[in-house]
Amino acid sequence: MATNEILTEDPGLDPATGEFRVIAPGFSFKSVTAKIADIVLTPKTSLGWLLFFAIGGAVATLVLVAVTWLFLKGTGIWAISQPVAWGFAIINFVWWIGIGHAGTLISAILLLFKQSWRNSINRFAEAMTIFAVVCAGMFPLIHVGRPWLGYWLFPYPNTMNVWPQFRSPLLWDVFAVSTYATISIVFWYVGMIPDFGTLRDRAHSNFAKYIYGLVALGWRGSVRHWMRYETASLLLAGLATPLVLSVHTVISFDFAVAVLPGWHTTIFPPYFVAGAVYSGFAMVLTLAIPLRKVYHLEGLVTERHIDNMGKVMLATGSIVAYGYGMEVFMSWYSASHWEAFMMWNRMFGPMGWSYWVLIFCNIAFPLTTLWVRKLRTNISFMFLISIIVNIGMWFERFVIVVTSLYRDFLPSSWGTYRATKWDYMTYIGTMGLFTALFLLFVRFLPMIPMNEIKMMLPSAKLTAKAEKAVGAGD
Amino acid sequence: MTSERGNDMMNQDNGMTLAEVRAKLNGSRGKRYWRSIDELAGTPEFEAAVAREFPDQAQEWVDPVSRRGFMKLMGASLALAGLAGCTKQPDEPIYPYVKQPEDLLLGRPDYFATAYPSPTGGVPLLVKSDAYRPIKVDGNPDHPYNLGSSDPYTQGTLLDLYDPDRSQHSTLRGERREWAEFVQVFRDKLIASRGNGGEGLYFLTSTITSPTLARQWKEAQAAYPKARLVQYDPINRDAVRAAIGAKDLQYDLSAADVVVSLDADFLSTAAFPGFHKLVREFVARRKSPEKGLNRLYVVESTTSTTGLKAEHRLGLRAGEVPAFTAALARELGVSVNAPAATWPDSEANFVKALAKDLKANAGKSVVIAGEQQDPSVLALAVAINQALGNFGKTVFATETVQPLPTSQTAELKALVSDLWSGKVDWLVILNANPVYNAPADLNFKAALDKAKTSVHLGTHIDETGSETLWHLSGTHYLETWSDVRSYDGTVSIVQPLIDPLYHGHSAHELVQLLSDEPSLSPYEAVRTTWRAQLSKSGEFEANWRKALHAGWVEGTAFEKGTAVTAASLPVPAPSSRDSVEVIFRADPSIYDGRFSNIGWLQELPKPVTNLSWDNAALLSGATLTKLNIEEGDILEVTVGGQTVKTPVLVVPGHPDNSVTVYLGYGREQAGRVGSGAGFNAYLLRTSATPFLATGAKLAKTDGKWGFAVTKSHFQDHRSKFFGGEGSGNNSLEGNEAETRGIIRWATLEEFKSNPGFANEGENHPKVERDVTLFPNWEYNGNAWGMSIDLNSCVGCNACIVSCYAENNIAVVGKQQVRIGRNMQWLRIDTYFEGDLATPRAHFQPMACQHCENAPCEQVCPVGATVHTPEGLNTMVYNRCVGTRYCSNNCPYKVRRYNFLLFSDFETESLKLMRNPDVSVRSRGVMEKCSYCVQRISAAKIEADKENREVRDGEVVTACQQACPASAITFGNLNDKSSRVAKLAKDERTYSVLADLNTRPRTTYVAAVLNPNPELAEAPVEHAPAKG
Amino acid sequence: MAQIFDRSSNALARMSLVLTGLIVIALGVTLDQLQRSPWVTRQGQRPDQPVPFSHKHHVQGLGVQCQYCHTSVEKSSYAGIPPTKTCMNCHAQIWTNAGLLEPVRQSWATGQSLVWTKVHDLPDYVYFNHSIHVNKGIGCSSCHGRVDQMPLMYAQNTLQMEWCLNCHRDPAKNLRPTSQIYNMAWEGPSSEKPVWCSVSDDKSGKPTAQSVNCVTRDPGTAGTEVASLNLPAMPGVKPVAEAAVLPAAVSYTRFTSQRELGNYLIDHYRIRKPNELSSCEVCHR
Amino acid sequence: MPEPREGLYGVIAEFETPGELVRAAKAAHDAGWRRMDCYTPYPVEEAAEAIGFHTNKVPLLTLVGGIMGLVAMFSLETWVSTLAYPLNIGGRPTYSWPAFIIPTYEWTILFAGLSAAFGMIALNGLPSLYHPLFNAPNFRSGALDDKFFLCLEALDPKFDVAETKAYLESFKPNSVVEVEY
Repeated sequence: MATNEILTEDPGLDPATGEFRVIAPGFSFKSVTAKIADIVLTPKTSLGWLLFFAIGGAVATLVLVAVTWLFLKGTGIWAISQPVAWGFAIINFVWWIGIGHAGTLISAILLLFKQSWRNSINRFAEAMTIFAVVCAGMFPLIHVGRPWLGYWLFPYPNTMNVWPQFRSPLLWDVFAVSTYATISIVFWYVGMIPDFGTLRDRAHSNFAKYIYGLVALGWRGSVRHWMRYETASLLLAGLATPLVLSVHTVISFDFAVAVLPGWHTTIFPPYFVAGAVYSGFAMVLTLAIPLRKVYHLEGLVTERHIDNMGKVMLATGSIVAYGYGMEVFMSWYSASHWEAFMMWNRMFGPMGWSYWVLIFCNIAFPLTTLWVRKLRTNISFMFLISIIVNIGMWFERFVIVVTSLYRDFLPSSWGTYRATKWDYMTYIGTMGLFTALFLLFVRFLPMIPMNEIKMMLPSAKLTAKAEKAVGAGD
Repeated sequence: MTSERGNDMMNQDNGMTLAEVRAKLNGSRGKRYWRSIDELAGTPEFEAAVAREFPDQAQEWVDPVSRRGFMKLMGASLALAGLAGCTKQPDEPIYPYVKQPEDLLLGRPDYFATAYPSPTGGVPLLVKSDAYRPIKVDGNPDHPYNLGSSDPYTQGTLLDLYDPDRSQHSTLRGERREWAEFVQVFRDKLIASRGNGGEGLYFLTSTITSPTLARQWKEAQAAYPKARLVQYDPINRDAVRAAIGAKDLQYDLSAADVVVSLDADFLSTAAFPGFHKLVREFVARRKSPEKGLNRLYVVESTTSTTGLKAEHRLGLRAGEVPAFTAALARELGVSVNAPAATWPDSEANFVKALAKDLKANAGKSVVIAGEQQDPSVLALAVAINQALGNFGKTVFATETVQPLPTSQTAELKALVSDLWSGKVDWLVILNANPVYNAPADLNFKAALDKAKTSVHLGTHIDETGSETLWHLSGTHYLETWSDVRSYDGTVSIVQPLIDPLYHGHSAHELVQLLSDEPSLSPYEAVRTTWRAQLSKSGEFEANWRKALHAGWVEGTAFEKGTAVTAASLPVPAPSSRDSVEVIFRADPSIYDGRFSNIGWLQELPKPVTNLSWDNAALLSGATLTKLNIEEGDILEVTVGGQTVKTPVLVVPGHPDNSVTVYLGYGREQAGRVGSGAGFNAYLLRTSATPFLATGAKLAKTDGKWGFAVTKSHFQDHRSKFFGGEGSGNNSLEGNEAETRGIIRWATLEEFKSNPGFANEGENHPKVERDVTLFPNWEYNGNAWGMSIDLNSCVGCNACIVSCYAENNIAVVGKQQVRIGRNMQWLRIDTYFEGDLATPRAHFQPMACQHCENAPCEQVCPVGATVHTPEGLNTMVYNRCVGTRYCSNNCPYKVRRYNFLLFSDFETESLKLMRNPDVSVRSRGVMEKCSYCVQRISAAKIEADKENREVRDGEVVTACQQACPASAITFGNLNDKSSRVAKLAKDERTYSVLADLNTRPRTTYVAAVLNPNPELAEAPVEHAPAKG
Repeated sequence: MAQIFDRSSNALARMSLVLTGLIVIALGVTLDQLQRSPWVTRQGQRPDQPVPFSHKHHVQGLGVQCQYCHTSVEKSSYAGIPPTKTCMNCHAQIWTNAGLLEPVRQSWATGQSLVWTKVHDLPDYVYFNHSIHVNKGIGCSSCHGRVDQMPLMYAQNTLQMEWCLNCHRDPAKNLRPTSQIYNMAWEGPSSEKPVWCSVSDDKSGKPTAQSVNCVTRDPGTAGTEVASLNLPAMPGVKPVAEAAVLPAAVSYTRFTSQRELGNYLIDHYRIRKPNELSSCEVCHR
Repeated sequence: MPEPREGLYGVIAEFETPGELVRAAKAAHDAGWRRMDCYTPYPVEEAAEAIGFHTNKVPLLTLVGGIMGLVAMFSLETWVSTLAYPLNIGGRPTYSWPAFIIPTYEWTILFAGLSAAFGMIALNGLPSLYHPLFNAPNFRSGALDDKFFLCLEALDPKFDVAETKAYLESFKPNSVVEVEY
């Protein structure tokens, strides 16, 4: 039994350590519940929310329009062509999936490492994961030429006696992404069950009571339930950790398994995972910074969180930088003409600009500034850097997908790539979709897990007397 | 560029009736299956500021989704899904014959011999017919002239037959009329003219190739002695007539060790008389370097594949070629009627070395002169050949292939002057389009108005057909009886493969109206012509059937003589090097414009430039720099007061201060495909200077033009640090092709010292079967493979067009080609080597390599592309969901994807043309070369029924069949006696990208060139030394 | 604070969870069955035809041979639908006034085709060849069923890919002697009805399919019953019927099961291996 | 799960702090109570210890699920590629086990994760939308907010309404309430 740990003081709570507090002082069980639940349960919807939701929704309709036109005409409305047969769709797919990774990382890996500061941000990070996976998952489906036959990628008994081809990384994607989406949703939902119970019990309108009651499944806080719940959460975290590592590994296989110079490289799995986390944390920051401001959650999402996320970005960004460096190194060290030409072309070919955008956004700017603690805790600066890294990571995928394809083995079939309005509409539209979904989440679901915050409050500590009573029983 | 007027006029005159008839035939006008009409029709305005690197997208918004509609498309696609969901196939009706023809076996094709009457001589054909629809045109393998080979034009004529824009009925002032009504009017006129001997009766026809038509005309001339016949083709042989009169020259390249071309592009297009035989004999001397090679010198103006194939190519301005020829003649001791010009060292050395080589090979050499050069070049070439003793050995003089040889430009001029002077009562234009292609100075369109009655007979209501009073719907050669001589003189009977699709009538019928038996059918007319010849030995009917079956009439080849007198013609002095000359040439794809509406040919990347859907002012890089313009800029070209606007394209090796323009573009009424493509170069062309104009002015004007060039043109600007030459003057592609071992070649000397050069050295990796992580897959039965001889390939594109026809490949239109979406399964990669000003090029046909370790297959998530037990990389269209991963992972980039709905599922006439053995691919599906799997399967089924193995040569791929150079060999690699297996073992055989271990089934035989050691090569190391 | 949900809601909630699961499973099973159902495949359906032509009457009743109408079945991919003339060969003399035959007479008079509805309709991307099947020992009834017992034509089988593969992966179960191709009642050998086969030694230049001789009566006792396939005349090939008259020299093997016979015929007809027969390009091009 | 029935479900005591709850629960458990439960707004491990709840079966279910996913996918892949329709894919062996690892891995996680989540829900007897405790007037207002409850159930043999109430009162809770079914 870990009774001693409970009695020892949580270092995160000790102002003597000099760390930022994970939670600002002064919160009680009651005030935590009120703070978080009331955002959801207030009958009044703020005008700002409505405005942003309307904007998000309007932008999301771009996807609708673009996809409708896509289904009518075919993938030829995009810029893809003969050498560059993959374009924005795959770039966006990888980008969104990468963003999703931070959520799972925060909720699962940091849970396993007992990083309790994660509690404040894990719920909406998970939500971000799910919505990012929704946006990402759309792309593989719509990017195929005959999307209405997409179900052929699933192994199901059919009259053709034909099965999917399990050597294809795209099929691995199907399994990895669908598993990732399923497990993320389950994890997210399981995490919310007790909070749904709280909302059910605090809701005023019958409708809210009924709906939250249904999804709470009748949760009543029995400690027996809690213990199974904790076990399941830990197990899910334990499963989600290898899963999240595998998902971007598998996505990197889409490229690494191919023969194409610039794709065919073994460094991709670690560098993709690190890149995913890098962009994911950037996106968490992009979301968290305005949210804490708007909903006055500075007490729950403190500078400590921002600082820690900055550190994670510094670490993952360095791995990414190492990846880039290793690519350059290998293109020389391998003495392979393919590699050398690919790297020359990537840097100095007609589309070389994209490489330098990526170097600036992912390496040059963030990795020089994030070392400075002052900047890491500067909210506006961190917001800026989160946007820059998001752009940089998009360009990373652009560089990988496009600049490897447009000049490959046979010089006779070199081509070029220029995105069409449909490409842009689809991409920007998914951002609207993401925003709209996220706003719905913020409005109707508890964005910070109440029970996990309560666990960290000082009042959750047992009194010595009670402890003695339990200890006597052992 | 063109104006909108013609089109508007067509709409006013013919709009209603056209629409009606199309509605009747097609049920609808048909959707715009090749490209948007708005781009095509009247408004050839230049696109604004489009950088070549970033071709913009087609405007899909503008393009309506068409009547097909979303649901219909989805439904069809779901049905394609193979009943995998809850979809049902619609009921399909069967229409059996009422009386089935006795000899028809439905489901199996028949083959009929006929011939394509090309203006330079007939191309004997064996046409594949499915249920009496001709579906594939190929050379007649038994015919001594072409031995089964063909060319892009001939291949393209199939689509011409089924062109939905063909004229569908006869008209009078645009109103629909029947043929009989015309016959009535014409007969009345004839009766009236009988008294005055047919005065005022004029016929204008394209070059007559049919002996029967010539005979019919002679009979008509006898009845109407004052009637006039004028033949005119813009690409004519007036120069030959001027130089040697009514004779033709034939060359026997199989006996020639040294071949010299004086601006004679005899390897690249069928526009050169005798093309098929010349190519065959030329490459036959290049297939076995161990037995020695011939050597080709080319002195040419505009860059052609002939020049790029040559060991030694000298680029001269077209106006300098006569003087150069004179210099050569003088060097060889031929008396020349011209002052000696002074030449720079390089040219002077070239003349010396060439003359020395020719002298050394007297009697074993050939000097071929281009027919679009000054007549003096032809005359001097004859004199040189005579001096070298080549006549009777490698050069022969024969009767001309034209039954009625004339000087066409002069005749046309006379006709126009008669028109203006009001002498022309009736002008009957047969299969010619002078309004479009007559020399600009004659202003034929205005002159035509002077004719009291004008008649046009043709397959299309073209620029001329819409100007004449009468338009008569003509027949395609596959619809009517006729005859034609091949260039060697052998007569082929042109037999129809199908009833006229639109009740057309042929020139034979019209000319026959002038005779005593006006209703004699073309069939009887042709029989009459050859009755005597075919009755020489044996019974006529039997011989006739034999001639039809075999495809030619025995014993009609010309006698090969030596008697020819070259006219003594003055050699024009070259114009000043600073004055700009304009060279006119037939377009390599659409010839003089007659093939404009054939999408296959329009979309064909032209040899050398790789340009499709357009023509351009072709310039040298130095001229471009001098003019301070860029590729794609618009240039105003002014010659003799006429000005056209044309975009600019650089051609490696083009002479400086010289502009080449291809004729045949800028048509206003070609049809949905050809109208509006390119600019009309005829507007610059005068009757005095049909092939070369001097003193042109070039001026840059506003705008940019986006070319559909299928291969990138980037120059190598890399510094030495990044692996480049550092000169900024070499083609990046060329360098990379060399470094990557894509193109491998050696000189004869190098080959002799190291026959295995193709598979040795750092840049020449070879397939190593033992290097593998997993066990090699065994192929025990048939193992299909292909071998392509790079020494033979002349880059003529015949294979590509053949592939179009055989495999139902879609035409996508200029916009789609520009963004890299052309659907050709086979392409000919051109890699330039050396300096941009004096390049050599290598042509490499590239289609699916059928890799044994296919990277594409491994990444397909649904197994839509898999390997068959015989080693084919097979593509199952109906299983494809369209992830395009296979294309990304294909190192050869030979996969083609239906980005949009490229195939035409609606136009009725095109449905008749399709090969029933190949699926028509819908949108969202990947496709690629299948090694003509339908032919393999058919051969296997026949072999299996007879319980035997498939014989070598039984499966012939479409590309192989068309190739005039026999560069492609296909067969079973496991059959050790097969030709392909032997070639696969050849030391020169290599695999492209062998270091990837994809193990392609298609291998290439490395080229070996035979340069003259006296003409120093650029010191480039092509092949590693032995060891 | 009161309960939000009724007492019954617990049972309801759990039941609906179970039900959801069951419905998903049921849906899957339904779809799986639906794609094989006659509604989709049209198996067993008799579409309206211009003339209610009875194969039963013509084949069983009158003994008209299959090839009389389907003339190209041995030579071409397409078996052939008879032209109106074939009908009129007889019906110009008999049943000349039958109302049912009015469309046939109309067609004959006007030259317009009779328009039948396809019963055995493969998708356009499937390339099926009748001749190779018929020449290699697949009988009509293996695919088309007992046509001689069908008053109106219907598809006996689904013609779905799985059905094709079923045989392409194991042709032995359907192979029969080529002499029995048109035998509608062929059921394969059994111990009651054995089959005797022999291979003629004279293989020079002759398709082995023709040198396999199979009989349904013991060749040791009585005269053999032989029907033959009309293969196109080939140089140096004697018609099978002639070869069959010389039974004495050859030794016959007796077969009492389809499996044994199938394997024997696979060897002697040189049927390709299952992996070759089920390779994609065999049917899709 | 017990079916809804008539009568008394039990008696609940509301505490202000987790410490009080744990003390009371421990005492009751020591006193021999077994049909009892604690209700807290967040997991209080000591409370579970106090009422003698030490282990649960969720990990076992997860393991079983994971093994099912692993076996199912790997055998599916092997069967499909080697038996159901063996095809030559780019010259690779039909049994390409390295490629099969990835879907297998994913399905292992998928099945394990679903087993963990649904196993937890099932073992907890959820959904149980109606529960007698919700009848207690103060339960829903506090149990998932800031209050801590101890429930002694009527099914326990030691249960007697008056005595139990008095027993709970001895722990000085905020309140003690009878709960009806």
